[in-house]
Amino acid sequence: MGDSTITKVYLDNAATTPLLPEVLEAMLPYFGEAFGNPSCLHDWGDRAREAIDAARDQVAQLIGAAPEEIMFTGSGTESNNLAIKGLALAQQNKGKHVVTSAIEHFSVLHSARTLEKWGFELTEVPVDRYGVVDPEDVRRSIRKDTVLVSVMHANSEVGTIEPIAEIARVTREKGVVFHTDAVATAGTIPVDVRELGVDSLSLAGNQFYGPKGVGALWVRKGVRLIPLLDGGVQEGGRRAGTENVPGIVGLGKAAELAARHMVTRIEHVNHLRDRLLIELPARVERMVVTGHTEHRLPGNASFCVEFIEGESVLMMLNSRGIAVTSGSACTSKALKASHVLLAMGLPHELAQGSILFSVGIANTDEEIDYVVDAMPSIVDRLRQMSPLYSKFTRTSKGGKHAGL
Amino acid sequence: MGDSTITKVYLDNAATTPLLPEVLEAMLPYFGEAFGNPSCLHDWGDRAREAIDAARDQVAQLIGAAPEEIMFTGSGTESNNLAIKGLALAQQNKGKHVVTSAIEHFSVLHSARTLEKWGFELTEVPVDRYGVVDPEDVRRSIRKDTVLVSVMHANSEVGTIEPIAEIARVTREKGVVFHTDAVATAGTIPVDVRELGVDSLSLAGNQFYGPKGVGALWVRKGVRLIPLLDGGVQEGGRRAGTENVPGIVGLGKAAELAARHMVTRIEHVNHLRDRLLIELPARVERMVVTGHTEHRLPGNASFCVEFIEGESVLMMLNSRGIAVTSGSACTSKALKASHVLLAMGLPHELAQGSILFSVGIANTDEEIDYVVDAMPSIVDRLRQMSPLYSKFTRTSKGGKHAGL
Amino acid sequence: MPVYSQQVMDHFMNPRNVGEIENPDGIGEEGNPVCGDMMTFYIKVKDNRLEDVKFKTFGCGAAIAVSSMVSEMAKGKTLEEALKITPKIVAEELGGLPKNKFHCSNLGAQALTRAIKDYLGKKKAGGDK
Amino acid sequence: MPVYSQQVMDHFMNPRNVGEIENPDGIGEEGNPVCGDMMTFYIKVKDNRLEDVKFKTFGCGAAIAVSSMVSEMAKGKTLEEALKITPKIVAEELGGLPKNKFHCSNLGAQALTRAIKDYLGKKKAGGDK
Ligand SMILES: Cc1ncc(COP(=O)(O)O)c(C=O)c1O
Ligand SMILES: Cc1ncc(COP(=O)(O)O)c(C=O)c1O
Repeated sequence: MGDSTITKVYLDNAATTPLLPEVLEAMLPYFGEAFGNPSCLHDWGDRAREAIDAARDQVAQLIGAAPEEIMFTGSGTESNNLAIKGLALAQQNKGKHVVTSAIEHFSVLHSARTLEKWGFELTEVPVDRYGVVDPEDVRRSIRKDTVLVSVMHANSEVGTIEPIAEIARVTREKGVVFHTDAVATAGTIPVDVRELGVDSLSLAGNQFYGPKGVGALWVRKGVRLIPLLDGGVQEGGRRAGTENVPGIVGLGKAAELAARHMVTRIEHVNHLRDRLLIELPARVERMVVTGHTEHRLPGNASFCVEFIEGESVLMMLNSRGIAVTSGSACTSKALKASHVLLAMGLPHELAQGSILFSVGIANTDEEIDYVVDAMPSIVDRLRQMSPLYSKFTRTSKGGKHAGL
Repeated sequence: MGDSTITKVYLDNAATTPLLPEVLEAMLPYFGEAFGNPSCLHDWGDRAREAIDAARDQVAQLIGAAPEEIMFTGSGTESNNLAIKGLALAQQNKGKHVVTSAIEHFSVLHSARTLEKWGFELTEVPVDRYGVVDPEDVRRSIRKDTVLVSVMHANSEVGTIEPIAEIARVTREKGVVFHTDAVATAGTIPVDVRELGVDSLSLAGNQFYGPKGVGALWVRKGVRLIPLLDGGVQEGGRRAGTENVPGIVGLGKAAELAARHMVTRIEHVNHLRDRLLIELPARVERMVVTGHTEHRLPGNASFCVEFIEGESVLMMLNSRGIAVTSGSACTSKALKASHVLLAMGLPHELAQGSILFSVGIANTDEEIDYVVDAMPSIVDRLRQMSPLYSKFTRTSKGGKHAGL
Repeated sequence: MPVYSQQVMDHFMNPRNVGEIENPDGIGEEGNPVCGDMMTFYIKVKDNRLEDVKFKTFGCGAAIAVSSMVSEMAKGKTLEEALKITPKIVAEELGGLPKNKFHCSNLGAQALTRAIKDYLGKKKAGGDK
Repeated sequence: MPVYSQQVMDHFMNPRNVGEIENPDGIGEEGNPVCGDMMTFYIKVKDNRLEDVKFKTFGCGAAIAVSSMVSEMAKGKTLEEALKITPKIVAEELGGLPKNKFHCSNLGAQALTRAIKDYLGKKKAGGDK
C-alpha cells in the first residue's frame, strides 16, 4: 500500500478549498476588459452589474432563496458579524438578549461578546459529547427579551451537523429571529433556507471551491438589519463598498457547480473520509473519533490522539507533505485547547491532541493510503517523547483511557 | 481631429481602474496551486502567509509605513469604517466628539453618522469654493472631548487635495487622533504617512490598477483600534476572516508598480487631463471647472455644465462609448446633487450638471480628441431640450452665469 | 443600459415632441432644478383634443424619456382621456423604471395635467370674460 | 515552516537527548497537559557538571524544540552555568520564536532549573543525613 510517488496530500479542506479551474475561468473576464464598477451608469458598469446579478441568482438557487435576499460580503466572518450585530442591533428596543451555542465559530461567538459590551446579555447553550445542540435547551434559553438565536448548521472542526430545522421550529414558535452560520455546509450538503426555516444564513465561497475574499449573507425579506459597513448604497444599502466583482462572479459559479455536482462530491469525499475514520483508529491505538458518527459533514475525519499534542502531529505530517489542522489552530493560533472539544466535555489533555483530516473532491484513495501509512510512526515517535505516554505505559497499560 | 476608429473611451478611473496584466499575473498562482489559508501551519499555509507578508511590505513601502502597521481589509469603505468607528470607540471614555470635513466620502460621513447614533457628537468643518478645508477651521472645531479628526487626502469627485500636513500639525498640537481617507491619493500621488503626520490612513487597490475587494488601513503603532470584524486572530486580531490572498497579493503588486511608475503616470494623465480642462470649456460655453486648479488629483477633470443635468450627459456620452461619472452618482445613485459640490457653495441647479472625466494611464491623446469632439453636440442637444436653457437664451444671453 | 429598459433608452436617445409651442393653449411646469428634474409641457387644443403636445425637460435620462412618452401618449387624445394618463401607466409603457426614478414618471403626468388645467382655467376665464 | 525558524524545525524534527535517565540525580517537571505543554527533565551530575541531560516533552513544535535546545545547551555545563540559561537565551539560540510561543522557552529553562534544584535539594538532604 502507499503510492511511493505521492509527496503532497492536502487534507485541510475545512480551512479552505482549492479554486476550481472553471471558477477561475468565469472570473477572468472581470479582471480583464470587464473591470467596471457595478454602480456606474455606463457600459462598463452595466457589464459588471449584470455579472453580480447573475451570481446573486446562482447563490440564491443554491440555498433556495430569492436573489434580492442575498447580500455579498467579504468573508464568512463578515457575514456572521453582519448577521449577529446587525440583527441584534435592529431589534434592540425589543430586547437585549441573544442565544448562541457553545461551539460556534469565533466570528459568531466574538460578535456576541461584542454585543455584551454594548449591553446585551448572552446565553450559550451547551452541546452533548457529540457536539449536538438540544432544541429544548434553546427553548429553555429563550426569554421575553430574546431577540436573536444563532446556531451553526455544522461545526467544521468536529463535523457535527446541528438539528437546525428543529431549532427553527422553536424560534418560530417563540417569535425570535434565527440566524445559522452555514459556512461549513452551504455548497457542501443540501441547504434550503425555507426547509431549514431560518431567518438568516451565512456562507463563504472558499469553503466550496470558490474564491477567498467573498461571502454572502441571506436574510429573509422583511427582517431588519443594521449595516456593518456604512457608505454607498451597494447591496441595497446594507453593505457599502465597491463590489468585489470577480470574487462575486466566482462565488456564483462555485455555487452553480456545487449544486450540480453535490451528490457525486459527497459520495467521493465520504468514501475517503470513512476510510480515515475506520483505518486510522485501527492502526493507531488510543486515537478516537470526535463528533457525531451519523450527522456528520462529508469529508470530515476528526480525531483526538491521546498523550501527544496536535500541533506537533500536524508538523510531523507536514514534513511528510500532508496538510491537516489541529483543533481550531487555523483560526485561533491560540495555545488553548479548542473551545469546541471542551464544550463537548473532552478533558483538556485529550483535546490538546486533536487532529482534523478534511477530505476534498481532489483527494484520492492513494493519498489516503499514504496518510494511513504515515500516521502510526509519527504518533509513535511523538509518544516516545511524551512524559504522559511513559506514565501511561508504566502504569496499567490496559487501563481505561482518558475521556470519551 | 478625432480618430474615427475609436469606439470606446473609459474616462471613469475615479470609480475604478482597470487591473494591470502584471498584477493579475502576480495573483494567478494564489488562485492555483498556492491556494492555502495563511493561518494554517503547513506548506500551503506558509506559502500564503509569505505572500501576504510580502504584499504588506509592498504596501508599507508605498506609504512609508512599517509593515506591521498595515491591516488588509475588503475595500476602501471597510478601511474607513474600521478607522472612524474603531478609533472613536477605542477612545470613547476620553470623549465623544469627532470632526470630519463636509466633503468626505460617504464611507466616512455615514460612519460618523453611525457614531452619532451611538452617542457621539459630530462637527463637519466646511470647505471653501475650491473644496479646501482650512486647518484653522479644524483647530476651532476641536474641543476638550474631541477624540478623532478625519479629513480626506483628496476628494475624487472634484480632485481637490487637502492640506493634510497642516491639519496634522493642528491635531498633534491638540493631541487628537487624525485619520485621513487616502483612497483617492495612495498609489496615485506620493503619500508618506510620516510626512503627512497622520495617525491612520486608508487606501484601496482598485483605485490604482489593483484588484477590487481589497483595501488597507494603516494605523500608527500604539494607536488603539476596536475591530469591526470579530472572529479569528488574522491581521493581528484587528480584522478577522480568512484573508483574500490573491487580492492582497494584487494590492501589493499594484502598490509596487505605482511607486515605481508614479512620476511617469502623473505626467501622462495630467497632460490629458489638462487638455480636457482647457479644451472642453473652450468648446462648450458655460461649462465650468470645479475643484482646485493647482492642488488637484492627477487625471481629474471635473466640471459643471449649466442648464442640463449630469446623468443625461453621462448617458449621451455612453451612447458614444465614453464612460464618465456625474457627481457622486456612482456611489450614491441618489437623485440629490452631490454633497461635495453643495458644500463648495454651488447652487443646486449647477451642481446637478456635474460631470467628471477621470483620466487613467491607458488613455490616449486620440481618445481625448474624440471626447472633446463629442461633447459640444451632446451638450447642445440636451440644452435644446432644457427649459432652463430656453429661459436663459430668452433673457440676457450675455448675463452673468449662475454660481462659481 | 440595463438600469433602463430599451423603451426608456429609445425615448431618451430619440425623444418625441421636444420643443415649445408658440402661443400654446396651455402650459404646465412641474419640478424644479433644485431637486434635479424640471419639465415644461405645452399643449395645443382643438375640439377638446390635444392637437399638439411639446415639452422641454431638464433632468436625468428617465425624466427625458418620461416626458417623451407622456407627450406621445397624450397627443391626439381628448382632454378627459389625457387626464387619465397616470404615472403608473407611463412607467409601464416605458417597460418599467428603476425604483429611484419613479418620481420622474409622477412629474411627467403632473406636468401634462397642469398644462391641461391651465388651458381649462384660461378657457373658463375666457368664457367668463 | 516560516512560523518557525530553521533551528526550531531542526530541533523539532531531530530532537537531541530525548528520553529518561535511569536513577537520575535530579528530575524537574514544568507545565501540565491542561495548558498544552509539559516537560520533564532528567539530569545526571558529576563533579558539579551536567554529565547527562535528557527530557520528555508533551507539547507543540516549539515546546519540543525548546526542550531539545535546553538539553543541548545544558549538557557539560557546570550547575552554576546551567542555571544561567534564561528563556531569552534559549529563544535566541533557536533563531527566535513566535510571540505566542514565548512561554515554551520559559518552561524549558524552568524545567531544567527545577531538575538542578531537585538535585541540590537531595544533595543537601543527603549531606545533612
Ligand atoms: C463554521 C464557520 N463559520 C465561519 C467561518 C469563517 O469563515 P472565514 O474565515 O472565511 O471568514 C468558518 C471558517 O472556516 C467556519 O468554519
Ligand atoms: C475618497 C474615497 N474614499 C473611499 C472610497 C470608497 O472606496 P470603495 O468603494 O472601494 O470601498 C472612495 C471610492 O471611490 C473614494 O473615492
